[in-house]
Amino acid sequence: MKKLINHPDNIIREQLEGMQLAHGDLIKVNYEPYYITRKEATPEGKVALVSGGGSGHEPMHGGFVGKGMLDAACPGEVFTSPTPDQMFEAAKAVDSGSGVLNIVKNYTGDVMNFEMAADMAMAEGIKVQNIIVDDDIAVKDSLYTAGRRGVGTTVLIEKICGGAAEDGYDLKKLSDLCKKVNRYGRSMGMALTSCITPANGSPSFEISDDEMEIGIGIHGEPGIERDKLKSVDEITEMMTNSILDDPAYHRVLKEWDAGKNQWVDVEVVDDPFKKGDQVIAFVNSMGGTPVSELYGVYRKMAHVLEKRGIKVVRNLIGPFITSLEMQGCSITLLKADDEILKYWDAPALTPALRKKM
Amino acid sequence: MKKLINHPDNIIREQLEGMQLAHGDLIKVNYEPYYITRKEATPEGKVALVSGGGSGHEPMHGGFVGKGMLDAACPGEVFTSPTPDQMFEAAKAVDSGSGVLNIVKNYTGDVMNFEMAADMAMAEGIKVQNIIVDDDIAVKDSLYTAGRRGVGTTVLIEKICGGAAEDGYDLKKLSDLCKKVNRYGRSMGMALTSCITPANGSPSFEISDDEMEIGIGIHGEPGIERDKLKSVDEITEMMTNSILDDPAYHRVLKEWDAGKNQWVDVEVVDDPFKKGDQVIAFVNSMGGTPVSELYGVYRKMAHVLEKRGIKVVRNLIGPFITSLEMQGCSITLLKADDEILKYWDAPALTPALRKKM
Amino acid sequence: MVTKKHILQWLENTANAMEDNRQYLTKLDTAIGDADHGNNMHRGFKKVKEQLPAFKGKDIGAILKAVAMTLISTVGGASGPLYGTMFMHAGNKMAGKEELTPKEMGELLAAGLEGVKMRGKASVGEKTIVDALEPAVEAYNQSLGNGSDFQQAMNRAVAACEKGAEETIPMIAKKGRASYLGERSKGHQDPGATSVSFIIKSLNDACLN
Amino acid sequence: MVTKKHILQWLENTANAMEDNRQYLTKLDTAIGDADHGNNMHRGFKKVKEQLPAFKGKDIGAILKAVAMTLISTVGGASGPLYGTMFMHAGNKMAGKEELTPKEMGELLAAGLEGVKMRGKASVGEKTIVDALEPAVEAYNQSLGNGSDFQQAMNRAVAACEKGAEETIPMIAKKGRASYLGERSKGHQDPGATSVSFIIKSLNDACLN
Ligand SMILES: Nc1ncnc2c1ncn2[C@@H]1O[C@H](COP(=O)(O)OP(=O)(O)O)[C@@H](O)[C@H]1O
Ligand SMILES: Nc1ncnc2c1ncn2[C@@H]1O[C@H](COP(=O)(O)OP(=O)(O)O)[C@@H](O)[C@H]1O
Ligand SMILES: [Mg+2]
Ligand SMILES: [Mg+2]
Ligand SMILES: [Mg+2]
Ligand SMILES: [Mg+2]
Repeated sequence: MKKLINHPDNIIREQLEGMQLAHGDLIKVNYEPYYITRKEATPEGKVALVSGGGSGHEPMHGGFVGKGMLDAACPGEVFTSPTPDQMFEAAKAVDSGSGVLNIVKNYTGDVMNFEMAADMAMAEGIKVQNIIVDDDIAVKDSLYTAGRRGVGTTVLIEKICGGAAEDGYDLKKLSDLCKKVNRYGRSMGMALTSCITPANGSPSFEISDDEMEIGIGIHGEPGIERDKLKSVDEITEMMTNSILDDPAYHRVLKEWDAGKNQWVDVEVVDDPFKKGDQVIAFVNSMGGTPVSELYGVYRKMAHVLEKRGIKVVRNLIGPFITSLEMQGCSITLLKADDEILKYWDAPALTPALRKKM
Repeated sequence: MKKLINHPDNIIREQLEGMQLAHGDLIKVNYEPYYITRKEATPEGKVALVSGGGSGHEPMHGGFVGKGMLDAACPGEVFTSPTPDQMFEAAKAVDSGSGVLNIVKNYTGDVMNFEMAADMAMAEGIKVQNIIVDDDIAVKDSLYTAGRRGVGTTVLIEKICGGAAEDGYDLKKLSDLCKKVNRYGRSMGMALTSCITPANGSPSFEISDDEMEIGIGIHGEPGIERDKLKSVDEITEMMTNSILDDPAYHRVLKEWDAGKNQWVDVEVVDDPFKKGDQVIAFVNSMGGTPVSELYGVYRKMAHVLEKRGIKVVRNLIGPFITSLEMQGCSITLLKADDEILKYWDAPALTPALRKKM
Repeated sequence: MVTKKHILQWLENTANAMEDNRQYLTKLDTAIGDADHGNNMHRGFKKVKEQLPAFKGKDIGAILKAVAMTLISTVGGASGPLYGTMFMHAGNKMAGKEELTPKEMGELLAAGLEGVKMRGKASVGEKTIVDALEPAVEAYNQSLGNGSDFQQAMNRAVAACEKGAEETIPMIAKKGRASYLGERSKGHQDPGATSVSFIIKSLNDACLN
Repeated sequence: MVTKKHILQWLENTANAMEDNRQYLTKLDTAIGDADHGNNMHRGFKKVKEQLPAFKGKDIGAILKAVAMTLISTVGGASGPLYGTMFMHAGNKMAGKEELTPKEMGELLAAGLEGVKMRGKASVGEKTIVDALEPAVEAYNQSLGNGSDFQQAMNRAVAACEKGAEETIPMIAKKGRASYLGERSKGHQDPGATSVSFIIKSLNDACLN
């Protein structure tokens, strides 16, 4: 294992210390338990946006704490959901009285931990809503699985909902926007290499020099299928078409019903993309793939989208939701309406993403 | 070789096409010969800032073309200096009559090609100055070598001089600032893995699982020494101290003497860092190292600097001057005075770096 | 009778088992998950073990609830809330007790199982903790109902648990991270089903003394 | 007499040599440089070869200058300007000539060497192109001065050039990218010194026909 680390047991703490030292003008790190908040307290009247997840996906989420994006982020151990006490303490730290929106990627662990945290926060009188992101089309059905994973759309949601929260959206309106962005966003990823978690020191999966893994998540888990390594054009065409051809996706998501005062199951349907749609296109590096190669992906993706009558109106290119040092990429397409574009374009100033500030 | 590419012969062209498609709101790519300019013409009265170098270091330089940074960038083949005709055409495209400042990294090829290009441009009546960046302290002496390589300071120079050019600096004043920033900046790099150039398909150097390469450049060339892999604390302490302990550096650099109308050799001396200095600290990924690990480096670097009485007043952290997918990092420290800070903080809007816009 | 000493010994045994099998559990999770289950369980129970001396003054219910809190705040992932809720429900059921009859032990186990199912919504056959825990609880209570003594019932529970864990091998996962793999999840033993078998085995070992 | 046909053949031979030795030159550059010298030379001379038909109407000086322009605009790196200037100076010197006497060939070579040295400021012993090219030029002109014929002089030039290239092996590089390696540059043959030996060898082969 080749990494710039000290002992694997200390990396979360040390990297957080590094973030604090580097970005003390923007963020504040709490160490017991771990969470990152903005340096300044949440302004009165503003809903607080909180997210969290396993470490190893940096800059997500800690790098997105700051004006126009998150109010707090909770980092777990590498690839392991953070714990409810982190989320609960973070919620207490950033709630201004207007409530907390938890952005939760759809992994069994994340969902359960955030649910427990929401219960704890609500018991203390904090208004909370948990919104689940499940955009990874590599996972085909929801009936026989834990459902689609939350991947690239998460980054876009954090930017867009961050902008709307800044603009005074209340918890209900912000939750609705968050759910809409999730419904409008779809992703697919692939890997050329496996990552190595520091605690294990060996690759999470074996892959030979002429192979690639398709439909990979962001936790070094094996993908949906193994294939011979192809050209970037073939890979990109396959991923882009898979996203565009993905049919309506039905599933049941849990959310808090403030009226009924209980968790309820809500059936949610994503409509497929259609000709004439405008999209935000996000080409993401899994960590070890340099940005030069992402432009190769972007090029082919743009050609396919053009041919399919889909118009890219904004984009994001770079390593934003990663899997340690894994080589590979993901594509996220987000159907963009005026509300989404307005808040995508809104100012933001965070360690990893900056706009108009 | 595992890369997201089509045929190695086409990657420069295809990646440039991707950049054009992705950032058409900011830049314009010229294909014959290759150069990237801002979308809008250089305003009258503004000195044009041009840089260039081998490809494979993305986002440098193409990602730094835009408001507040470069007016044009010339990409060569992977790890190979671009050619004079590219630089000459780029100069013609962006000169507004106020002259062109070429930012040249100190490699034999880059220096010679930019010199030929300057001669060509001057023959057409364009005012030109070439400023050499040579900040890599891994190269110890200048008498018996081609001198120090241009590495991390280049990125900082492009930001700072870009800000000053925007603010109306004339060619002479801008050249002086550029030379100052180069004198004030020092870098050192290391690698955990070798990169693979697409044309070759095999690692540029062999390195075993328990080794690291110290004093690496950005072209996959072997470093100054091979060592057993150490902890991030040990590596960072060694690199930071090496930069701080580096004595005054004397060398002779070529520049154009507009009065004498010829190239002249100028002796240049960098003073070493001293207690009380304020610095911009830049922790850079070689491409394959994820940002999480850079925070581990930043942490230790900050501790060492604090102990040595050096104050970090600004920082930059991420993959900005890379070596394809190489794992490793570099540290650049730049002594910062008011002029440097003013233009570091100035607005910029480029594909890879954004500030206040 | 199962005393507090037995319960504390159970927890210590479990911590040791998780330490010994850290790599094994992680290897199982590498095949069909994200390669952290052994690390997660080890992290949680190491913390529990550190806190054992502080548990001495508490009743069994309180001990189990304290374990739950520790697991919830140190394990994370899917297993943190699942095992946290398991111990929480077991602790709630055993509130105030200083020792347990064999029947009460059956209630403890059943409450734990119910906690896991409440939290994770899994049923038998979905390649999860439930596939090992449910047979264990059923075997224990059935055996006791059929007139077996505590020791026999515990042995049956351990055997059923281990068998349940093994029987996850051919299953296609329908819950948790392994479910993303679909058909590819076949042929691998479930990490969580395996770790719960260590927990049940540790309980048996503790009560044998 | 060396005719235009010989010169065109020289360029074609050189292009073929660079194609055949692309990997070898790159391997040399991997050891002490950035692993591109073979690719650079191949890219440049491949382009030259493509343009050969268009060169037919030009005089020798014009051909060499056209080669220079092609190399300058396609090779890049250090070798682009160096070889570009070599051919540029040689071409300037041979302006207007349709064929060359052995003495004029000596002037061509000397002008080329002078171009490389003007551009790169290297002297013998610094592990560069100059270490092979300078002995070759000297051997040729000395041999001719001593009364040898063209063929003998060319043979001496080739031998001196190849020897010069080999003699770079123990040298510590003082110019170019290899100089960063200091002591570590010892023990490897210089890529540029090697590629120039292919150029001189190609010239000899062309003139033999
Ligand atoms: N819904 C569920 N109900 C019961 N057990 C589950 C459920 N989801 C996952 N598990 C168990 O959790 C185990 C994985 O735990 P762990 O690796 O620690 O968490 P994560 O999947 O978050 O990395 C699986 O092997 C499985 O037994
Ligand atoms: N100053 C110089 N004078 C003469 N030859 C040089 C000089 N610097 C470098 N060279 C030659 O250039 C060769 C390297 O060329 P190449 O690999 O194409 O360029 P780069 O070093 O830019 O990658 C070296 O092997 C050396 O022979
Ligand atoms: Mg996990
Ligand atoms: Mg080169
Ligand atoms: Mg796991
Ligand atoms: Mg080279």
